Amino acid sequence: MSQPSQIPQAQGEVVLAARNIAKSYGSVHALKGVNFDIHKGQVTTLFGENGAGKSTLMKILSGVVQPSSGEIILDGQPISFASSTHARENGISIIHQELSLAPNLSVRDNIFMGREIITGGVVDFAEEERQTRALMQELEEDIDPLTPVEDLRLGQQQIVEIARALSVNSRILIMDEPTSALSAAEVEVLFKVIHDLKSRGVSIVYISHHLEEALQITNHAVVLRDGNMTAYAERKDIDLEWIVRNMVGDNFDLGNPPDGYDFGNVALSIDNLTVPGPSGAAYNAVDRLSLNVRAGEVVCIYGLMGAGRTELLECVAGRLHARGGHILLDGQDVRHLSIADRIASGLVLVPEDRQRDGLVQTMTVGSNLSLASIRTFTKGLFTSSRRERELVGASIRKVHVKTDGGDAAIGSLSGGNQQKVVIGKMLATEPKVILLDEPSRGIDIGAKAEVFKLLAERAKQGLAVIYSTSEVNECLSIAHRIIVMRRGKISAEFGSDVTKEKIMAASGEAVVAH
Amino acid sequence: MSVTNVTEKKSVSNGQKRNNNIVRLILEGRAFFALIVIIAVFSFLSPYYFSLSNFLIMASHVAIFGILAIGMLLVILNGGIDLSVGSTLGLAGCIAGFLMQGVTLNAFGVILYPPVWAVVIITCALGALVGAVNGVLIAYLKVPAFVASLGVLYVARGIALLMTNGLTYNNLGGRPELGNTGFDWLGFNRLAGVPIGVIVLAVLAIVCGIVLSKTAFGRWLYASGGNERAADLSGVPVKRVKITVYVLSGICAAIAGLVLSSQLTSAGPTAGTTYELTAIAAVVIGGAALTGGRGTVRGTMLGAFVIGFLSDGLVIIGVSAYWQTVFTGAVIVLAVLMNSIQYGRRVKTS
Amino acid sequence: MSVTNVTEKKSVSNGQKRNNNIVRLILEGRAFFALIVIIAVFSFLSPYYFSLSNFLIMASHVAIFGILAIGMLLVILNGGIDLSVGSTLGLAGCIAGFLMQGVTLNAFGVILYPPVWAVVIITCALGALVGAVNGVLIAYLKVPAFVASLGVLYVARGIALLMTNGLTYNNLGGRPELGNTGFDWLGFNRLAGVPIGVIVLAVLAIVCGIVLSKTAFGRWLYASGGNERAADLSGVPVKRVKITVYVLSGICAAIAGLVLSSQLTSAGPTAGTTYELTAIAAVVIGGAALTGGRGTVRGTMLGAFVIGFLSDGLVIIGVSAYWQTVFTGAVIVLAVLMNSIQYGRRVKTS
Amino acid sequence: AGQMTIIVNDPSNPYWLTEGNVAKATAEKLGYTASVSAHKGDTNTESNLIDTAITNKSVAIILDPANADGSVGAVKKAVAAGIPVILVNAEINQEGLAKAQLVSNNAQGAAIGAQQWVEAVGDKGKYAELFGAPSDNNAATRSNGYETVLTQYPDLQKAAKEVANWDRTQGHNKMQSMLQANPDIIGVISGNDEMALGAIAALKEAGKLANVKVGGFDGSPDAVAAIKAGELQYTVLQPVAIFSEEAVKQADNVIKNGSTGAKSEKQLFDCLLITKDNVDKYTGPFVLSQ
Ligand SMILES: Nc1ncnc2c1ncn2[C@@H]1O[C@H](COP(=O)(O)OP(=O)(O)OP(=O)(O)O)[C@@H](O)[C@H]1O
Ligand SMILES: Nc1ncnc2c1ncn2[C@@H]1O[C@H](COP(=O)(O)OP(=O)(O)OP(=O)(O)O)[C@@H](O)[C@H]1O
Ligand SMILES: O[C@@H]1[C@H](O)[C@H](O)CO[C@H]1O
Ligand SMILES: [Mg+2]
Ligand SMILES: [Mg+2]
Repeated sequence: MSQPSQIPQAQGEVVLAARNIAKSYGSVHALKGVNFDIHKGQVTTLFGENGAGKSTLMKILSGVVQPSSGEIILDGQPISFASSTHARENGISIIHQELSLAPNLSVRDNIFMGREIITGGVVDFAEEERQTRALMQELEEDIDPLTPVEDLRLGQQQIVEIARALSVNSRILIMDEPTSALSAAEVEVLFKVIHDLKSRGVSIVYISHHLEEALQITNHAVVLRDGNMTAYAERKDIDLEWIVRNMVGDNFDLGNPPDGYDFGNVALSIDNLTVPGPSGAAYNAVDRLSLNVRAGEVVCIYGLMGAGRTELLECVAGRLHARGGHILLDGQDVRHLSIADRIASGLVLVPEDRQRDGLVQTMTVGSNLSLASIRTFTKGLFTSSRRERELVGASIRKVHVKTDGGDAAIGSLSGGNQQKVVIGKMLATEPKVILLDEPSRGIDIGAKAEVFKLLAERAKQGLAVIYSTSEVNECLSIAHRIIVMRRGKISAEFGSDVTKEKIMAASGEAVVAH
Repeated sequence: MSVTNVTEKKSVSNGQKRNNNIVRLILEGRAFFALIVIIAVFSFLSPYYFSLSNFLIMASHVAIFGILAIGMLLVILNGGIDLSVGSTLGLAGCIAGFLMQGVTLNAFGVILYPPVWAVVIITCALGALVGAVNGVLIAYLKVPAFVASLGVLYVARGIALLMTNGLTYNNLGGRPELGNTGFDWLGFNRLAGVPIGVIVLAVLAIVCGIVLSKTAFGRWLYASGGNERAADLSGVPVKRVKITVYVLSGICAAIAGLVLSSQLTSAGPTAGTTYELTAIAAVVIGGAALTGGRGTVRGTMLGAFVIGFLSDGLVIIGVSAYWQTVFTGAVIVLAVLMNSIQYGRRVKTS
Repeated sequence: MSVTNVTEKKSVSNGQKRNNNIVRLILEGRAFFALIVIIAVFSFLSPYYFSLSNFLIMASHVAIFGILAIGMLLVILNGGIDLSVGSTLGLAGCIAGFLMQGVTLNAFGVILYPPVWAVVIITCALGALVGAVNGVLIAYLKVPAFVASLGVLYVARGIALLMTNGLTYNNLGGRPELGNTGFDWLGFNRLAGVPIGVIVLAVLAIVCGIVLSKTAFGRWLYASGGNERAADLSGVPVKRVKITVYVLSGICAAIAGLVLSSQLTSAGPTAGTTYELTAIAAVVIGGAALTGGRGTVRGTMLGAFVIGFLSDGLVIIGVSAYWQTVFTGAVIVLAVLMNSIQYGRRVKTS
Repeated sequence: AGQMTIIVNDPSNPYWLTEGNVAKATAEKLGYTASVSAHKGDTNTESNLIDTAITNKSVAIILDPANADGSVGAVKKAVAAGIPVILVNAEINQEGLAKAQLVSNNAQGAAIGAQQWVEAVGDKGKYAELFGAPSDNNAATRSNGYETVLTQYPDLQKAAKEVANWDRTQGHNKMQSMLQANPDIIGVISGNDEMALGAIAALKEAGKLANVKVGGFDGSPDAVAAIKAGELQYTVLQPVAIFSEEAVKQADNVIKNGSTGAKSEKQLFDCLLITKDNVDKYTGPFVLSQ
């Protein structure tokens, strides 16, 4: 692995630098001596596979984690951050990859958590609320500052995280996958904000697996691989191909929808399905929606945040109750079946929020992977640990989880690898119909290609795939058919030959020319 | 764990009022209906129940549990639990009793009779100390709250027994010639007709309510109870908050001990046995979640009054002791259940 | 809530053995050192402590708490709590006592004397029923476990008092001419020198250990305790699991009630008061997390033995009752603390 | 004729159950309405119950006090409200408050019990003692009474003494542990019957009941059954049925005539010995016909 011996002198002074940073978790060497510079008023993007060490490096730079060795230099002076508060006092703030919000508190209280505005000994709620409203306006989000965070959808929660980081007015802002749950329109807004911050001299570190998106705003690109820095370049010297090559060693293409076979019968038929909005809401989250998916077919559902995709998929999977309509699996109505029975009949969901709905944090990687298929390795009364090990081993290989093995704690995996575990768990049940709600959240391009390949293979064998995403490119490279949802209804339907612009237009998004 | 019972969560999620509609505010209180029903039923069954004097007496009974429950609420908001409050109450009473009897300093051959205000302060300091032991064990030594406070429960009770040798301190009234009278004032006197214990409870509840809803500490408490890691990352001094709540809980227990021993004009080492369960029940009936981050003082007070008004009512109408036990259990469950029914139109999640 | 104490989490995270190294396995037990220290200290202080016969007697005392603790472990793994086990124990004993005295059927003018096996089955069924009430309240009516089981605690105790009118059933030995002898066998007899209570405990512990580590139910339990929503979406029948654990906890309490009343050859309505705290303490000392998803039978058994061997040891060396209280508290905390020190090199997160 | 409030300790002990039942029956016979409630040894609960009795405008309170010192305040409160209080079974450490204190003569009872115990056990060897709840004066009174008699026999050696809080299960477990340390004891003397019955179960289990003699105190129905079965040597009957009835009668006197009619406030009722010789005279709970 060739570590660039000299970091090219780029334009813009270096405000924060990491020198020879190493970090080990027991026997895992997350970082192996990394150098990294942050330039004043510019965006530095950090690319790398899942588990490459990106988040670890950012946690070190923001004082969340202490390095095993190495040095942090702020404005030319070595410094060591005792805590994230200490780093924040030095002008560094971070948007974490995994949300770190208190669900019981309102948006306002989360944004000012730990930094309450005090006047006359008490918290100045009015002022906090005013500032929150201003932030929401800046981010063009219609979120009431007094809504409890637990009532927000994932994407909105991510907006709150972003707003919190912005509210600090720091000189250095680290964003670890800030857009993984956002749709294109919101990403545009965020980019506007980033431009604005840059012009005010704020330095930004940006991490994303949405590579094209990142290319739009970056000034410098750094690639991490296995805890080493493997490449550095300025914007003018790089393109998508460069990133992918440096990240995974090969050029990758997400490929095309699988072909060369005929679809089977209708595997899943949704008929006039209505799902109520959140309790008390006047509208329906899913509104008399009908959709048929055939065996072997891959259908993508595109939509803006709040289009109702999650409600649709959760209702089909059995988590939410429908207000009306039918859900037929192979012609059988499953509306009265429990989630477990639906899984047993071959209908499974990969949920959107992996921390809340996907993973059991107290269990190992292996137990998580095998959780939905316990019946397949139960003989009589007892589970067979041999058959379980086989199943876990196969899953780890198939979805390419980077882990010590099935016995590792789930919390020790990088974010993307945790996501792969959630996908692997549901695929291991050998389903007939799989619903995936934003499954590519946080997984790297190589892994995404692997997942697509896997889905394509299974589709050829007759699996029906329903895939919800906020990335148009993903739709184009996997789906036979693209459904666009808007306000609980299907607003358009396309074949795989559609253009990006058409999809976005149908979703109600303004098409922005890049 | 249902995600969709949003209405309820909102209503109890934190100390501030979001809705100025008084009627809704009251209706949202988890235990409110239970309390109304209890008052109505007993007023119907006994001619003595529905009277100001009885309400004041019952309120002074509630005061003990209510004061404990306020401290317990803080701990529970933090996601912890404090099983030691009953013992701390007992120990605090004994310390107060010990001080009121006069402290013999052998070295000087004198007996000191500290004035009542000094006794009150020393006793509260002792409660704070017991709380601090809990806090340090839990925040720094990472002992689970249940175990730490269970251990402290035994130790505090044992110390109270050892220092009194199982006996009870009597005649806490003090003597005028010693300048230490006034202890029984707390328990016996009334201000504008209201027993002092009730006033103490009201003051504590109001202070606690303000702290929770208006101060940074209140925010920190709700934040670290809701997501400790997030709070920590946001710069909330989570350890300090944790220790503080246990200290406050200890102080509340000490105050309850003072009020109780002045009501009884005696202090025994076994006072307060199993009161922790009642205090926890009051907090939970009042809508707080044992997982932390959710709960209000208003709810907790309602919870305490439900328990107190029920048990006194059962005695007043002359229900036998066994049936009292049965009713108490049933009402505790019903009070909470009623709330579920009230918000029954929750979307089922499975 | 620290994310990085992975080592420890692994060690207690679920029932399967991942490490065949016996030494490590033993060392990992949270309460193991505490137990060793207790045995060592008391063996040093009293010549009578370290003997097989004493260990067996102590084990038969542990049996009662241990059986309760097994049921409690299941509930706690599920993220719940069952405060009603002590009352259920008492009620179960009374039912057994009632049945052993003969059931008078007035309509037929006969007295039925059910054989012992029938008494055992009926009593266990009653325990299951009490557990099912808890389970339904908690799983379907969404009453928080603490409140539901606290309510059931009172109700079960009240029913036991009402059915016995406060009196104790005596002479549960049965009579040969009625064909219902053998009840005291449970409490009095020994198999290969081992008291039956201890054997019952061992069998339950082994069965429970196997269920937790080798069956789908065990996996479901760990999963739904760790993250109920995720478990639900993975096809785990979370409601069914929840009800089942409370039913099992009720059955364990009934079994404990049977063992206790056969040890005493009598059954009183107040038996088991406050045993729930001891059972919970055993589970927590044994390394389980009250938040659910973490804990093992092995740890729980160690926890129960720590408590039992300690309290009997204090009696054997003749420590005064007050000091016993102090020591019990201190050791409970120390036992858990020792574990923290053992795994002390955790990475700090803040 | 009004409400009479009867407050006992804990009706799940047959002793206090009888106390409450007899008092209630007597009060009702005299034309009062009566309710029995329980403080379970908690002075706070006791104080609350007194408040309730005041609220209910009770005409008299029959109270088994929770604590010799700790109950003084509660009694004062009732007296201040003008309600006569008659204490039964246990005393408070202040005279002149209650109209009467009717208790069994624990010292006398302990003495006759200890003498009978020596008769059954013999005058040399090691023995163990089970002690009641330390918060109850009776525990110490009885223990001292035993001590006074037994120390007259120099060859009797008290090998162990444990607090078992009047409770049967605790008596059982403590007995088992004491047996480990002292396998060679020949007798157990207990502060009440419940603890003695627990000890008997432990001795049975250890196969030692034939060699170890047990004596009780209270005269509870279970103890009487154990005497019949030859498992318990004797028990000291506390005339609870008698003084409960008497307490209510004196309360009635106070209400009607302003005085109890008894000579003094403290009235001791002598205890009676029950052995297998007179056990047949036990005609009802805590009643021995002369
Ligand atoms: N707390 C931990 N304990 C053990 N290993 C850890 C821990 N945190 C991270 N690691 C390991 O460190 C490595 C780097 O993880 P990191 O989270 O930095 O990856 P990442 O580049 O951010 O990946 P992703 O794109 O998936 O977010 C991974 O192998 C991961 O398993
Ligand atoms: N007609 C409507 N009027 C107002 N708000 C609506 C309407 N329809 C949907 N919403 C909002 O959108 C939410 C539906 O969100 P859902 O999570 O299903 O969308 P999604 O398409 O999955 O978005 P995401 O990409 O964020 O997951 C509702 O809870 C509500 O807040
Ligand atoms: O006198 C009574 C009885 O002995 C009872 O068994 C326990 O409490 C005492 O006060
Ligand atoms: Mg990451
Ligand atoms: Mg969605």
